Amino acid sequence: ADKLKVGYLRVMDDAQAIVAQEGDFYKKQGLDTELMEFKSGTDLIKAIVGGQVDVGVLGFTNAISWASRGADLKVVGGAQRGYHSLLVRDDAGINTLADLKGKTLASQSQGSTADTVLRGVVLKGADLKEGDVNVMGVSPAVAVQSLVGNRVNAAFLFEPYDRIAQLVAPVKQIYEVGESWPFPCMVVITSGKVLESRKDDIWKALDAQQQAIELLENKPAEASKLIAQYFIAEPTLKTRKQGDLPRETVIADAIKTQEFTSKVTDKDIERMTELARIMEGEGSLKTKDGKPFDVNTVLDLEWQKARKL
Amino acid sequence: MSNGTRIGGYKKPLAVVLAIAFILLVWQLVALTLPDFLMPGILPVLERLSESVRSGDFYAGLMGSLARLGTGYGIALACGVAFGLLAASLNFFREVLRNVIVILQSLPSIAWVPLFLIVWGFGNKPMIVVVALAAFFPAALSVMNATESVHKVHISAARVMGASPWGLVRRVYLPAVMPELITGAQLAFGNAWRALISVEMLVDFGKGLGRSLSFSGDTGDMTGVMANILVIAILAALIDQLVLERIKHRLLRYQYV
Amino acid sequence: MSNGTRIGGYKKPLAVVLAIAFILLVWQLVALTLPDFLMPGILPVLERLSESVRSGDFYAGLMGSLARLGTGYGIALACGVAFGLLAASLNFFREVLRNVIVILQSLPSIAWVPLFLIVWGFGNKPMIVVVALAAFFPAALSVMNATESVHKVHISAARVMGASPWGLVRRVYLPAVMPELITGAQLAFGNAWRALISVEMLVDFGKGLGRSLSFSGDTGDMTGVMANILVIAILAALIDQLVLERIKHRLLRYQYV
Amino acid sequence: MNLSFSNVYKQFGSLSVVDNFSAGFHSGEIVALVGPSGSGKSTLLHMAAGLEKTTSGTIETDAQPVTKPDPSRTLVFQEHALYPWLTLKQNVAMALEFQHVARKQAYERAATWLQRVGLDGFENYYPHQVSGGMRQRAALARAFIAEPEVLLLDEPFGALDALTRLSLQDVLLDLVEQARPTVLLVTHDVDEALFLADRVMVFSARPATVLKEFNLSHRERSHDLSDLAAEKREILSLLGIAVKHESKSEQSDKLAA
Amino acid sequence: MNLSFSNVYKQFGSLSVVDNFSAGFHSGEIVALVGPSGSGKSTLLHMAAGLEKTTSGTIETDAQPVTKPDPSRTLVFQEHALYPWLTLKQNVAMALEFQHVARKQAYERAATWLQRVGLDGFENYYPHQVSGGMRQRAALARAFIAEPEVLLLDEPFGALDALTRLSLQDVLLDLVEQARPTVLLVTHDVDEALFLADRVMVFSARPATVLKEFNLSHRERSHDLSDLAAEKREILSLLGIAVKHESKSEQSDKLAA
Ligand SMILES: Nc1ncnc2c1ncn2[C@@H]1O[C@H](COP(=O)(O)OP(=O)(O)OP(=O)(O)O)[C@@H](O)[C@H]1O
Ligand SMILES: Nc1ncnc2c1ncn2[C@@H]1O[C@H](COP(=O)(O)OP(=O)(O)OP(=O)(O)O)[C@@H](O)[C@H]1O
Ligand SMILES: [Mg+2]
Ligand SMILES: [Mg+2]
Repeated sequence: ADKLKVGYLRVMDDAQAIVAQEGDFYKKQGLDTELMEFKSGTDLIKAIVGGQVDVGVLGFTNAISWASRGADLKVVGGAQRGYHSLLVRDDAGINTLADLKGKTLASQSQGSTADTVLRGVVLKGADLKEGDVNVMGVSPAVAVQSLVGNRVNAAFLFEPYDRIAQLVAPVKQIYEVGESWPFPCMVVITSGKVLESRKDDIWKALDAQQQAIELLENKPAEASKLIAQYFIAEPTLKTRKQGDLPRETVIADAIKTQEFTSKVTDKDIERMTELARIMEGEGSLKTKDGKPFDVNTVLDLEWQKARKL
Repeated sequence: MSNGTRIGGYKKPLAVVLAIAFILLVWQLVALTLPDFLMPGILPVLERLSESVRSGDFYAGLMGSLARLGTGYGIALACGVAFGLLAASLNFFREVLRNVIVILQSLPSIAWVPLFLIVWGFGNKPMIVVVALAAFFPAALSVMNATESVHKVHISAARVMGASPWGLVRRVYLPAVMPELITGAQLAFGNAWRALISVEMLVDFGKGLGRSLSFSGDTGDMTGVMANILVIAILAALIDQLVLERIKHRLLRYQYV
Repeated sequence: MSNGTRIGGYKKPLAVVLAIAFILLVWQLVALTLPDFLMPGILPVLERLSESVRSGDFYAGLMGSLARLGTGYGIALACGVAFGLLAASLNFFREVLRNVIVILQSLPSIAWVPLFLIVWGFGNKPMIVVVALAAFFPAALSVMNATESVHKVHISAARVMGASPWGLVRRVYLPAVMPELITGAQLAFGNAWRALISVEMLVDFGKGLGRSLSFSGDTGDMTGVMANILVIAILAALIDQLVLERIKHRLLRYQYV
Repeated sequence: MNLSFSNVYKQFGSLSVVDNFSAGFHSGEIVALVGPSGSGKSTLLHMAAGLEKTTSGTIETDAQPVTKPDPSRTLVFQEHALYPWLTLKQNVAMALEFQHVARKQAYERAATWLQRVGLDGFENYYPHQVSGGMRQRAALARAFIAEPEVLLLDEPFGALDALTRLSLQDVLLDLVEQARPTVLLVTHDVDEALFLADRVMVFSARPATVLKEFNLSHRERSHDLSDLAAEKREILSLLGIAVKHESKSEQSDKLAA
Repeated sequence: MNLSFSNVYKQFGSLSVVDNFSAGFHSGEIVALVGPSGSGKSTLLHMAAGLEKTTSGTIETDAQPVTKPDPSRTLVFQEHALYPWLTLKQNVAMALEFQHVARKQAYERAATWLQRVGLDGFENYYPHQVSGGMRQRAALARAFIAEPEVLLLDEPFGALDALTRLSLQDVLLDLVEQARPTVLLVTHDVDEALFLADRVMVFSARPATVLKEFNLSHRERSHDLSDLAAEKREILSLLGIAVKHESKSEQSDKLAA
């Protein structure tokens, strides 16, 4: 059979895709897969639209902003619930979200799911307006670097970078979006064309990822061994207070904080619709007829129905 | 003594207009063969443009880009001219400096971005430095080369007529290097503009035309992509033709009569 | 009749060597004043380079970049020369085409990236097209301009001597346009190289020097950033000086005696 | 070969350059054409060479109408028309190669001719490596080597210093004696015309008409022109110059006109 | 003003250009310097102007050593030395402006002088808009306007056609009659030397030494040179030209040497 090209981002949210590859879960399903890394969801979605990648695990805002322009995309499963924390430097004098006014904050590139949530939910919730906070879009690694080098006052981060930052930089967490506004951050996306022609393969991939999720949820230490080198290049991490920690330990801890799930619930769909309204407000989502975007048009949840999740 | 088939007079503006019409035609034809979300036609793009001009978003991006361009280009021109004139007074070391510039110039200015981001962190500063760097090299090189190519007989003639050193600089050196200086400044502008758009596309900070372009691309908004491309192309052409060419015609009047 | 202070003979290579030494010296001095993670010195960077050369990573990136460059540049040169010669046979429409090129050229080639990515999706194709586009414009323009500036008296002289049309093309037109063609090809190479690195930094696909540079930047790996910058600078200089300059000296021998 | 003009008119656009010119020229004869700058002398030669069409009237060689250039009618151009990318020998040989003479033989004959015009030792120099006078000599060799039956010389000795000029005049006389071509010689130098020509035609200002023709074929050729003092005075006065020292104001008036 | 050379030697590197030249020149006198190309005539004038230092020996004006250029000693350059960015009037006026004459007055006097050399109506043309001969006239006006006491003319009439040449010679004679400067005139044209000069100095090939001096101050000036036929013949033979028709082989030998 044809190779199935799976796109992923080097973040904990995509751990299921990586574990399924490293733990040979795809292979056990009889799939010949190739894992392709992307720097951001905005890049990965282009590859799915262009047909260079068959299926990817990424933020769902990418899917709806492209679908609203006419691209044929389908969300076929869930992956992870949003866990994004706001870290501030100890010396920045920030204790609440409102204190961010006039400060510099590292986020992800504009248009990404994290950035949309940051602007549309987090900052808005604290009554901060566009321009109140100096937001810059960088890669998570650079965000950590910037915190260490005191080039930003705060960063909006997710695992494992959130954990790494707390270990290596003088920072504290003042907010965690998963606690106050849980949302289906990462989903499995494919194009309508692929779903039509290779439905079996996609479902097999979803099955494999489901197994990977079980491993992540139940045996984080084992899963950590499979994926730790993806996030920390050196075998140990030099921390500020705990000396050198093995990377597996750091990653296992990070896995534990995550909530992986392959089911998209009705509550999730509500959140998605809410996010779609936020994006329409921002202008990054626009339907041709100007009507509100219906998220159901990109959902294809047959797999989870068939598997009775 | 050329082939003599160059076009003059009223035909020149006509050719420009036809060229624009040709480009728009090709665009519209491509748009007709591709689905809308891959390539919108001219009308929706113009609508989008007028909409964003009305909404004010447009100005924020425009002003951000022009501020960076102005600062970077201004610094580069001033430093370039000063550097070039200073180097003219050196002898062998000038040749070394010229080679330093030639070597550094072979590096695409965008390649400096990761370095500057790490050294200065995110913000306007590394972007402006990249723009300035892109413009500095051609400006400095052109002044350096121009001071060398002043005709010896022009200097001798002024000396025979009793010119003072300052009179020599003001009335011979300066007008003599002017053509190359202006060419250098135009070249520098092209480089600065390219560097600006690239760095704005690469660095996700502040408002700017490049950033707005890459954002449109990231969200699959082809109408936005085409609108931004249009603005970038028109702006470059306007600045070059209306501002730089005017200054050139004014300063080098004698070449155009 | 220049000022006569240009440097010749053995002093030219000396100036290049001193220029390189000067750059390395400045780098090392900056490295000494900044912390290691902001700016490594020369030695760790060279170590990193030799390490990556040994590990083979280096070749994958190098080959990826060179393949894109070669394909894009090759296509651009071939199309540019053909287009330029074809345009030479047109009359007024040539002026229109020239303006089309001038307008499109004012757009930074990187600005096409979002468009091409959407139209062709991720992959080598949009990158190669951007590189080719960046090189096509100067190549085509130089050939177009060159065919126009062939001296009329050179053509008349050949006709008086009884030249056949093909003899005229081969023995007069071709050698006459050669200098501008080569200048255009060198300009095109510079553009192609810049576009390649930018597009590789911007588009996260495949292996390449630009991607490796931006990856180093994203992961805060300054040693990697400097190593990549070094490779990019050296490679551009090598290709330009060793390959293109050689071809130029061979084809334009008569200008150098 | 006899060359004849019958009622030749020539206009460039609305500018009338030659006005009803009729004349016959015969084998072995040197006819000098003198006249003010811009009067249309070069245009006459270009028409005879077949490079320009007449507006009306015909030009014939031995009763064959001239319609296009032919190696039997060779023109030495007023401007420098050597190919910069060829050595002097290759330049001269080109006249033969265009007529399908084998390269080796062409080179040998070219070397012989370069020797005759005093350029032995400079065969492998490029035009830019030799002086203007030497280039002019090579251009003459290129014309002579094709053994033309009609030789059209447009100020061939203009760029030469007195010594070289005299020696090349002798080369020309020698050639005419041996091969007996029909020679039309445009010159500004009345002494030269008087020394070389069998007939001198004095042209008016544009449009060119013949003011007077002088037949000198009876006299013994000599640089001592005292026998021709009357003719010289008349030619100069036809050209608008009074021989005696005139009052300044009249002079300036004439120049300003 | 008297100009005197005492035992002047000049070397460029190891190239000896002037060899023990001593001579005195007096107010109101025109001395023609003739000699082969490259013999060092221009170098002599440049030294007299103060633009070049002597290697040994002294040059004095009225017992004052010449060390630097001064408007009282004006040089008209062999090459075109007008400033392309100034109109003819501005060019001529510049000679006065460098001596702090007010602009308005300088322009008025410049216009008068342009009229004297037959350029009225062309005051506001740029050099590239007028013919070579007209440029040469403007250069002469620029020299004459400063009312120099020593006038150094380096082939001032070389680029002119016969008509203009004769008329400008008259302008020069007129100027000398009125202002009585000391005139050194380098020329290739023996007839011109014989017509204009009070004395003719014939130089050898490099290094320049005086072969012979002819004093003509007794004769009435006339274009009819039949009285000076003997002198002409001698000068030409000193310059290496036999007047009578020589055999070709000897000629070529001489040229090739
Ligand atoms: N191709 C052309 N198109 C238009 N006008 C031309 C062309 N060639 C020559 N002329 C015009 O024809 C006139 C005569 O030119 P031509 O070169 O024959 O003069 P000439 O007698 O050779 O002058 P000179 O002695 O200065 O060489 C000039 O006014 C020139 O501008
Ligand atoms: N600045 C210089 N440096 C080195 N050599 C020079 C310089 N100026 C002149 N020469 C050399 O000195 C010699 C004499 O030059 P000069 O210009 O005085 O000759 P000339 O008699 O004026 O010749 P022409 O009649 O061709 O103008 C030439 O061989 C020239 O190459
Ligand atoms: Mg002519
Ligand atoms: Mg000279």
